[in-house]
Amino acid sequence: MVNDYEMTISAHRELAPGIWRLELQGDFDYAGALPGTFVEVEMPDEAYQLRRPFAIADCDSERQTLALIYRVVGAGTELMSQLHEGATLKLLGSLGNGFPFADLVPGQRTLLVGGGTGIPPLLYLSKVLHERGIQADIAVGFLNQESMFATDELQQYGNLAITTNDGSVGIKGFVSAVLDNKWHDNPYDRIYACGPLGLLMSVQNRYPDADNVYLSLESRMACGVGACEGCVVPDKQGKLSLRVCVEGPVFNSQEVQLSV
Amino acid sequence: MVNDYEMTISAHRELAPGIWRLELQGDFDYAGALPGTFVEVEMPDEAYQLRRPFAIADCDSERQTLALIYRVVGAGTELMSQLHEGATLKLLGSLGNGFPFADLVPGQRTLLVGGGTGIPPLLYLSKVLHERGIQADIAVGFLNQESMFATDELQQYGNLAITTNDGSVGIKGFVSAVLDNKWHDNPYDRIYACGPLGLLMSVQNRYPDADNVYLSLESRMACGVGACEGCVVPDKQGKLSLRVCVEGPVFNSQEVQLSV
Amino acid sequence: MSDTRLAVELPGLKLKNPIMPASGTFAFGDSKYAQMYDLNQLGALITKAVTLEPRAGNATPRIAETKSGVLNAIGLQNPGLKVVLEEKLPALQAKYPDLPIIANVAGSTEEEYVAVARALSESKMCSALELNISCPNVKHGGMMFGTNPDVAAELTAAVKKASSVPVYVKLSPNVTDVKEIAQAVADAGADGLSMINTLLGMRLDLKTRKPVLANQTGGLSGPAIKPIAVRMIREVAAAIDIPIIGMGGVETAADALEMMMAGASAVAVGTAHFHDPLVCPHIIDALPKTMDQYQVSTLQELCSQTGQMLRGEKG
Amino acid sequence: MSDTRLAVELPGLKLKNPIMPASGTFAFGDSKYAQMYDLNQLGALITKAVTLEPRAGNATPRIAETKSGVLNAIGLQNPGLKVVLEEKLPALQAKYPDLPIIANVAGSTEEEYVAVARALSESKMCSALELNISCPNVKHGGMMFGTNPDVAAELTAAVKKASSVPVYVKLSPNVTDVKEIAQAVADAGADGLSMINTLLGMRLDLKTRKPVLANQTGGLSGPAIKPIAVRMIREVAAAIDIPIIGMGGVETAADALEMMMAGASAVAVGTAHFHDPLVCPHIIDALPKTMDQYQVSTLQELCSQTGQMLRGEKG
Ligand SMILES: Cc1cc2nc3c(=O)[nH]c(=O)nc-3n(C[C@H](O)[C@H](O)[C@H](O)COP(=O)(O)OP(=O)(O)OC[C@H]3O[C@@H](n4cnc5c(N)ncnc54)[C@H](O)[C@@H]3O)c2cc1C
Ligand SMILES: Cc1cc2nc3c(=O)[nH]c(=O)nc-3n(C[C@H](O)[C@H](O)[C@H](O)COP(=O)(O)OP(=O)(O)OC[C@H]3O[C@@H](n4cnc5c(N)ncnc54)[C@H](O)[C@@H]3O)c2cc1C
Ligand SMILES: Cc1cc2nc3c(=O)[nH]c(=O)nc-3n(C[C@H](O)[C@H](O)[C@H](O)COP(=O)(O)O)c2cc1C
Ligand SMILES: Cc1cc2nc3c(=O)[nH]c(=O)nc-3n(C[C@H](O)[C@H](O)[C@H](O)COP(=O)(O)O)c2cc1C
Ligand code: FES
Ligand code: FES
Repeated sequence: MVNDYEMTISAHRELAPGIWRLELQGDFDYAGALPGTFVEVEMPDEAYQLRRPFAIADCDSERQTLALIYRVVGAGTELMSQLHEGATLKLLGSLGNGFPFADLVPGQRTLLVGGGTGIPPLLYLSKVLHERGIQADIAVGFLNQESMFATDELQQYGNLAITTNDGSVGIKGFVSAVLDNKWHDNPYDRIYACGPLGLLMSVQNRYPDADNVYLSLESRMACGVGACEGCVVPDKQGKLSLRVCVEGPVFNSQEVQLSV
Repeated sequence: MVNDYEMTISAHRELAPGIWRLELQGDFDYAGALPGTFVEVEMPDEAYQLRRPFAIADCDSERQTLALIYRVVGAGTELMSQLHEGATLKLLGSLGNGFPFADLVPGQRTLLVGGGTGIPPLLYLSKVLHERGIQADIAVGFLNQESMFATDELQQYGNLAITTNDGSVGIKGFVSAVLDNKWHDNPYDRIYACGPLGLLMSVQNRYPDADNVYLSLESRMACGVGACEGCVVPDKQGKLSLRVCVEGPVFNSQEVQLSV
Repeated sequence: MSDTRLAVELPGLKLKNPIMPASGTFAFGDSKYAQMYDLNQLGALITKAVTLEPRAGNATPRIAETKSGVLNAIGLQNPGLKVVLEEKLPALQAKYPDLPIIANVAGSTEEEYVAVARALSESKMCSALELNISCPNVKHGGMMFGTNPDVAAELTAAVKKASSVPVYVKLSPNVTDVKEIAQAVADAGADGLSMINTLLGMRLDLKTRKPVLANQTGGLSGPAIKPIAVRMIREVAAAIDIPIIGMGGVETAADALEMMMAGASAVAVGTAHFHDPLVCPHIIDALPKTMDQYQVSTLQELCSQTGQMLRGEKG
Repeated sequence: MSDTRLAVELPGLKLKNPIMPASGTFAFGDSKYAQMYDLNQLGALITKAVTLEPRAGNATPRIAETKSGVLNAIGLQNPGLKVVLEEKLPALQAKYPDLPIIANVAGSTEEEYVAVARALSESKMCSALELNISCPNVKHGGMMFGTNPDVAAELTAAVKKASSVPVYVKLSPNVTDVKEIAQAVADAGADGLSMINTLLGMRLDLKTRKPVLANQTGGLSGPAIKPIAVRMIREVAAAIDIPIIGMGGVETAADALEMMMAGASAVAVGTAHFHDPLVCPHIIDALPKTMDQYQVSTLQELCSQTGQMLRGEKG
């Protein structure tokens, strides 16, 4: 059930410069914590009025742990990165709709396309797909070798292709290069993408008519629960009718218009 | 020299319920850190715009340590009480004029009258007077036995008389009772008082014409350095001309008007 | 658990406690906030603004954080009167038959305000209206109606005529003299006031060299504005004898009591939801012991304190 | 250490950098803040308000803290024109001969403003005047002059006539339309504007059942008000071609750049001193690298951005 859970930091480490993996332990809405859903984390300083949204990057209902992977981009994530094991955080969750995958059966094929901090929810998704015997091709993009993370786990869960902007590892260029060169047709039962707007746009453009493509979006949020209308994105008609926190964050590529 | 010093907490313990002794280690204006002077402590949370003023309760220029004794009364002191050894705090100091004592010679007699969190600067003063061979009668008042602190040290530095409001230790009543009953004349070379307004008023009233009585005052401060005119108190003519942070916090009883 | 000391009464509103979510931060009681506790615990609920037609609001981003505050430029996005009457209010009424509902009314023209107010009050699904003449985030209507006393009075009178339930006029803090506007709408028949709406603010992004909000400016809310809210409520309460629903930066039971001491009869809580989704039940729970702590015997006594305070303090 | 990229020029003010302490938070450069660094590092210095006679200010407490803000009700306490001319300014001039001084001028009547302005400008010990028509903490004068465009214009014209140095009019944010006042004083001859002064606020103490400030209300400053300051500066800068000294909640070099992006040519820092006494030198030190970080080549470019931003965004 959606609730405000107080959880304890059970592990916290830097995966790559400025990219942290935060593991939280305690009671949570584990039943609802599906890949693609997110939590709203309260900042441990009363000067912050807004919580910060993060995708669930892993979840273990038996050990009662939840993992987030986040990049330090501003004051809030900077503050989070200074927290030690044993500290507590409040998490509102789980929120949002998540990636659709329950109808897939073993042997079906999926493509996962992720970049930067869009990778965490796909990591969790790939793990769940793997457990269910569903095949996954996984394309992930990083800036360079130094900024890579999560690739070892991703490797276990599917066929991994890596791109780096500087070519230091894998294919040189944006992750869309993989789609153009390697996995260029769409023999997939489902395609999932999460990452910067440019990545989402290139996926949307690559498969303009496909109805099996799902994009996970970000937006500035206040409430995270559908109470404030802060996080809306335009539908295909351009109407700001879709709330990322409720109707999303995952949208069928046909229903949403990507805009800068 | 007055400066903003970053110091490290070297010890922090609760002396009595809600009364803490904070020891800070590091570079400081030790030459200026005389009894009766104070520091402005930056709160370790950016939501707080104002620093908090505290009297210097002890000082050791060789070990490079400074001690404050404070009571938890609001959000700032609550936050301070949660700090652990090793944490750092910024201190602006030393500020204010301090108690006049440099002209006293061994054998001369002083009376120190303190109540509650007015006791910390007197503790430091009594130590310095003792080192200089100056006699001190010390009257301190507490709510009850439980709230007592610093009495062991005070005992070493002078003749100690304790009052408690409930009579659980020493004389029952306010500390002014000591002045009325025990040390009722003024054979003193100097009298110092620090504590709640009621205490200061009773001292002022007890010795209305004496010119050797010094009172240490509190006031709401913004800058602590004479830049904002926030902390003024009325002079004998009732004019708000005396800045507690610069002309005080210690005033000759003849020059200041106490008002609620 | 319901402490009878918490009950308050305002025109059209018999509340078991003085705490209610503020307009625009709690939708129509149909967000996931409502899944976290029983809304019957609330004193009342103020809905998101309702306009005649559905509105899509402003471009995004619409939300930005500031020190101890939030800027929003939602722009009155709402599903429109029809959906509110046919879906939103019936759902609320079915689920919480005893919860007093205050419907927030907005529009671009006097006619629109009047039509919405009439339909909502006739629906019998709300106990009072909150007339939003103070939204800083729309080009037409909104604050335009709330910064000129004559315009505000005319609109108030028109809406009062159309409404069969009490009307609380929600005032803008973006004015030179809030008492003047308050007096004008009181004279025009307002049953109560709701104050304050947000202060017009802005943040600029050095990286993009653009305003953080697509709308450029937005309304500032949260603890940052509480001292301004307290001052305005007290100014109005001291000058005009009219019930006030106070709001602006309330986060705790003590904050709510401070608003009531300033002169508010009830208190709405907005921005605080964003960091504490359970802020309303938390405040309601804490109120009795906070009242004890400060020796507040009744809320009425506290609210009437203002007059005494002014007489006692001023020359 | 002096980075030539930081130099800015405003009427009467050739500044090596755009940063200066705000009026009322730095006395006359004679507090202990001045013992902590060489004030020659500053772009300029704005003095505490100067009135004709010495003033004792309001009753105490005069200071209260709020979330990300401070309320003050000092009430223009100052030693009066004579002491300022005979002691304060000569001491400043002797110690920092090259530091531009802006004298903050206040009064209860037009005659008082004019007399103070004339004497200060004739003294040749200040480079410009800041005309304080926006102090919310005095019963007579102050904000009274700053909330009505006609009154503000008349006072500005009178002071301009009496002054031989440029006059910056300091605007109050406690108004419905700051552009209207800005336009009025610009038309009356103001050489520049200084904005914003504090917002009128209040805190109540539940323990004592009294306002925290003896004066009841006070002026709200600090980061809490920064979004309001940025909005007002940008509104005025977009509408009127007049140099602005921006202020209100600046704590960091990025904050100062945000003010300049809004349209300010220079930036004053007030409340931040109370938690960081070295805030001005800290900002000055950090400015060059913060400019690099955000690819700001010149401050002029940033300040003129406003116009572009508006053209690009609106329409
Ligand atoms: C559904 C969802 C899932 C997300 N999952 C992840 C994740 O798994 N890992 C990760 O590193 N990041 C994720 N993000 C982005 C993350 O929320 C922001 O990076 C973070 O809020 C920045 O906070 P800050 O205080 O450090 O930055 P600041 O820039 O100081 O934040 C200021 C305000 O802007 C908001 N904000 C800033 N950047 C973003 C952004 N990109 N999207 C939405 N709001 C933003 C903040 O929440 C805050 O309200 C997700 C965002 C959304 C909407
Ligand atoms: C010169 C001087 C020396 C002091 N020495 C000591 C000491 O040695 N030990 C000690 O326990 N206390 C001392 N005090 C009082 C101490 O400063 C306050 O108790 C403390 O600031 C309260 O902070 P808070 O955030 O917990 O309280 P809050 O009430 O939350 O503070 C809100 C604001 O009010 C101010 N404030 C609150 N109480 C006082 C007060 N009594 N005097 C001045 N400002 C106040 C705070 O500084 C802050 O700005 C001294 C005060 C002064 C002026
Ligand atoms: C996201 C958001 C949306 C709002 N929408 C409305 C609205 O539709 N109608 C209205 O009258 N006020 C609206 N407000 C103003 C609040 O109801 C309230 O008056 C204001 O935010 C001050 O209270 P707070 O500080 O507790 O949030 C909105 C505020 C926020 C933050
Ligand atoms: C304690 C204090 C005293 C002030 N005194 C004056 C004054 O004498 N004259 C004036 O024009 N402004 C005065 N101000 C207003 C400041 O100069 C400034 O405009 C305002 O505080 C906003 O800036 P800040 O948020 O950086 O403090 C005072 C502000 C404070 C906090
Ligand atoms: S963030 Fe409030 S509706 Fe989505
Ligand atoms: S606290 Fe600013 S002058 Fe004393």
